[in-house]
Amino acid sequence: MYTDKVMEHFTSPKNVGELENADGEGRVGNPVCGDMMAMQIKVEDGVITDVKFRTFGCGAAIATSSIVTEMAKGMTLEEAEAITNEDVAEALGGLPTNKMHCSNLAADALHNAIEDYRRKAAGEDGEQ
Amino acid sequence: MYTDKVMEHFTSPKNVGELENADGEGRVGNPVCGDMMAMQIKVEDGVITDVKFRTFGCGAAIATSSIVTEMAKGMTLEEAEAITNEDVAEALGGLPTNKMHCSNLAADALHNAIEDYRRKAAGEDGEQ
Amino acid sequence: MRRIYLDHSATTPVHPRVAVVAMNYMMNDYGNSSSVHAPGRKAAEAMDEARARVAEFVGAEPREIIFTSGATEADNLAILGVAHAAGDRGNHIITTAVEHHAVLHTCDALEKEGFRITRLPVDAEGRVDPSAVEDAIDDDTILVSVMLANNEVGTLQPVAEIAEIARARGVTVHTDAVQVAGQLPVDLAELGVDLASFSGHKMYAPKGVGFLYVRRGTRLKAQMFGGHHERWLRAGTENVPGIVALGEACVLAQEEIDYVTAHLTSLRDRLIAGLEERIPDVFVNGHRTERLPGNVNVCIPGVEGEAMLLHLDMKGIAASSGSACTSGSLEASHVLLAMGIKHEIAHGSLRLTLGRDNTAAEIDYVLETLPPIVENLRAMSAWKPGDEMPFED
Amino acid sequence: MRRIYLDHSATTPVHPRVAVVAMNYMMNDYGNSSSVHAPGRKAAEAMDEARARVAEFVGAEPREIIFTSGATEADNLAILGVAHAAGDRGNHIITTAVEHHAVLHTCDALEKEGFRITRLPVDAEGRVDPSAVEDAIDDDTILVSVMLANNEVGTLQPVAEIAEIARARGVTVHTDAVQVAGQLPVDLAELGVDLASFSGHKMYAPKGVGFLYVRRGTRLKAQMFGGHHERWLRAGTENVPGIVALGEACVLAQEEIDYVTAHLTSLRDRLIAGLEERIPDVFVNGHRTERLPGNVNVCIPGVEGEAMLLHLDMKGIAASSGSACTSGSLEASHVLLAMGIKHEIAHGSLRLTLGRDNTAAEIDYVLETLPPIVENLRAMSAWKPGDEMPFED
Ligand SMILES: Cc1ncc(COP(=O)(O)O)c(C=O)c1O
Ligand SMILES: Cc1ncc(COP(=O)(O)O)c(C=O)c1O
Repeated sequence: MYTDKVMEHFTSPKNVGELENADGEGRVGNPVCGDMMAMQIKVEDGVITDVKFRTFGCGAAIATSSIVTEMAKGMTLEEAEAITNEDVAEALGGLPTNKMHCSNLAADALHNAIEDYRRKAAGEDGEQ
Repeated sequence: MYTDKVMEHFTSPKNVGELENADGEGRVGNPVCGDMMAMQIKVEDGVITDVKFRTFGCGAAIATSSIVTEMAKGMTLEEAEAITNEDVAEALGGLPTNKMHCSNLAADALHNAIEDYRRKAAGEDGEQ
Repeated sequence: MRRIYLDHSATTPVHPRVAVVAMNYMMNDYGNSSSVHAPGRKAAEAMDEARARVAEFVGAEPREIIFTSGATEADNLAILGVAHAAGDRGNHIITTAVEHHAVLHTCDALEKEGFRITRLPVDAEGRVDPSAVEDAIDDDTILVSVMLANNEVGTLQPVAEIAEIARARGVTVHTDAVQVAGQLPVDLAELGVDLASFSGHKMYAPKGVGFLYVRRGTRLKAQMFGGHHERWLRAGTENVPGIVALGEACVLAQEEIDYVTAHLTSLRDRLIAGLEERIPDVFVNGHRTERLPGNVNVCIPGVEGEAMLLHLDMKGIAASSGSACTSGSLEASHVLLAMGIKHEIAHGSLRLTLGRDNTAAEIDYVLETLPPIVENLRAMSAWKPGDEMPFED
Repeated sequence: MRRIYLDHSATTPVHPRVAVVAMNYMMNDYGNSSSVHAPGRKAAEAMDEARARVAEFVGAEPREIIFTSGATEADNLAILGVAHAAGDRGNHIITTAVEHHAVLHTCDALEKEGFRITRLPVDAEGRVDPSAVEDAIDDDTILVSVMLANNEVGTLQPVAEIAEIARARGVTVHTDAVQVAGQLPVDLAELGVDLASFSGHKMYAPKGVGFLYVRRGTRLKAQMFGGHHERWLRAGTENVPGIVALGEACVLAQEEIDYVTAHLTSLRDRLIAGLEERIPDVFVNGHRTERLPGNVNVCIPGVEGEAMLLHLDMKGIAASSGSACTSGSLEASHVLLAMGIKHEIAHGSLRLTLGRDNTAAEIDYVLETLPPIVENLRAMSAWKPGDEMPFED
């Protein structure tokens, strides 16, 4: 049911964990649907220099979380914001159709983290 | 589905054919149900001395026709009239339930033949 | 004793290549196709492949194939499914007098629910007139169900013509294609029907599996409820061994179809010619040419069907009769009666249906064996062909 | 790689002795049981014997056994069959919140037809209270359907008590007995139900066959129409190989039942004890003692079910999860939710269901393999048991 690429990221996920002093953090999912992701980013000069995630969820949820961190690292915020959930699924060689909605939220988590960063940055700017 | 006894009478039916100068003749069955029997008897001193049948019908129809002729031969008319369709089925070791109604008519054919004999005999008596 | 099986329209042996497949999915790859683990995934993949094979065999898309427990269920799902999905769009169904009971009795059940059923007559050769379908369609008509080939007399129906007429009027078309599979090529897309029923055990696959073709976009209501199987149209853990075996049987049938069609046709024609030559008063039921390659059905006046079958059986020949004398019902074949044959003649029908493994030598054995049986039974009969019927209706 | 199958509640391998029987009736004795000839009679006789064997196994009369394509069909036939035979006698059906979807979705379908459905709650261990059944019965009640054992958590229901209550009120009782067959002895006469569903593939017989027990005198309307099969209650050419195989599986199950019950119970208790010892925060779902001998179902907070299954699968262990994550539905188990378990915990359930061929060594392998998987997934999880839930409902 899962592609080799999905299984690769599921069994050896990249960038698991938490960042010290993250610049932005995003959360998506909920207990009812059974997939919950927390993603943190570090940003320098508008570029994502580090990403980490923690995920509670199925194979697709873990694999999408992992690959999106790899995709995002080194991207500008704008580039990262342009990643869609579909891009993530495609990068994994596809996902089962019933996994496309619930479990394919990693790009959303990343976008939330970027939004959080921008909000905080705006706040900091405001304070300066 | 049929007992050995049924198959025996079906494959080697006794008393098939027609009597010359039969004393009585009975017919039962119809084209719709698919079983039709014609039975003839010879009567001497109130005893059935010979019986023959012709049957168009299934295994049960042929076997019941055959065995009833064997049962009746040598019986008094009263004895033969007492034979029921159930007796015939029993003498064959039983019949499939769905054959009990349509195909188990040989005793009726015999009774019709006896009735025919009595009618004719009464007519002849009247003429004397 | 020599054993000659000539009842392939009733059921076929499972082909060894097909049985081996079933065996494997029973004992080794026995997973439930809904499971996440390797045995489950293996079952799901095997089923996907089987679906593709079946679809290819009948000229459909894999997603148009709904596996069922057999053709009775497929016929029921098609007819009840369309009727119960129709809502306000209508309540009139058109079928024919010669359908299989899986169609006719389902229509009877719908009639009791308030649906209106038209059962079209057939001609002496068992064919329905497409223009009668045209005339029968009205604004309430939701379904036309006409079989592709009759299981008793082998007559092929003009389903393509009927489908064109019905679909032009926006009416859904179902065909019971059970008897055609494996005997003649089937291309459902070309045939133009919306629904078609098939049965595994009529085409060298196991009993207990069949399928309904459901053309994309056809409105159909499920008749069995439970899991999410078969696109919610048919709940129940899938019969994986049966389904995968059916896939294999379709591949086999496709490989062999040209040979089988020719082989059956030649045996059929040899058998018919021999019977006509050797049995006085015999006549062939059904259409002479628009006919299943594997079907021989004759009436032998003056002889009752079951009596013939029993004698043939004692000589090792397995055949059947329209009279279905032991099958719970003792009535003469509704198909032969619909073709205008008298009861006493209809009770004397004999059906010999051929399969891929039958040989010309077997046919010749039948042609030697049957005539004395007929002679013997006729000699014993209470009436003779040609005579006036001495029994009352 | 070592392969350990612990998903026997999903499906079982066909026992070799049973598969050989199926094979024979596919390839050699392949007759249609309605036929007059020798192959047909052989099939009919084999089916009669199978019916007697099945009846004996469940404590019924042969004529009370109606063969179906599986338990989904048996559940549908029981529930739709009683409902559609009820006429003016009532339109209220009582069932429980933890039934299999074959029961629940059938009740949903009836609800759309206008029937009134009461779905009784269960306690934290998954048991329904017989007095709740008593309270729910009213003058309109025509059917109570309560499963004998739950397929997810293994909890046994007090069906005998419920049947006594319902039948005293003149209400027909159905039980889905699928999971019990082959694990515990079944005596339907003693149990006192009117209808009971069983499935072949849960008891080492093939997929595609099952049966419904119909107590003599029970009013039931057929749901599939066609031939005269199964006393007019279920049309369709009988799946002879499947049915005869099921008969053999019943004999086998009866022979082995004492051993199997004891064997499964000992493996189950070893597995539960080991999991409780080695996995922090794990807890057992379902009743501790009123439980299927072969069922282990636990929740492992902080871990999602499918992720566990995939890791176990890579270690050769086939298991399942209440989350049914890939089965079309992504919802948490309706059974666990009905037992009052929170969504995020319910998503972390693991079901290990034992079979006759499992060994203590296999259990020990699972007990070695699972804890590091859990630890690894918990380390990666976005929330931890004990923490406040950082995501919104
Ligand atoms: C309790 C229960 N009822 C019904 C079913 C459905 O039976 P089947 O798989 O034969 O369709 C199952 C298994 O899927 C089950 O566990
Ligand atoms: C034309 C036709 N339709 C339907 C059926 C019923 O199919 P099944 O035997 O798979 O129930 C049969 C065979 O019995 C048939 O010949």
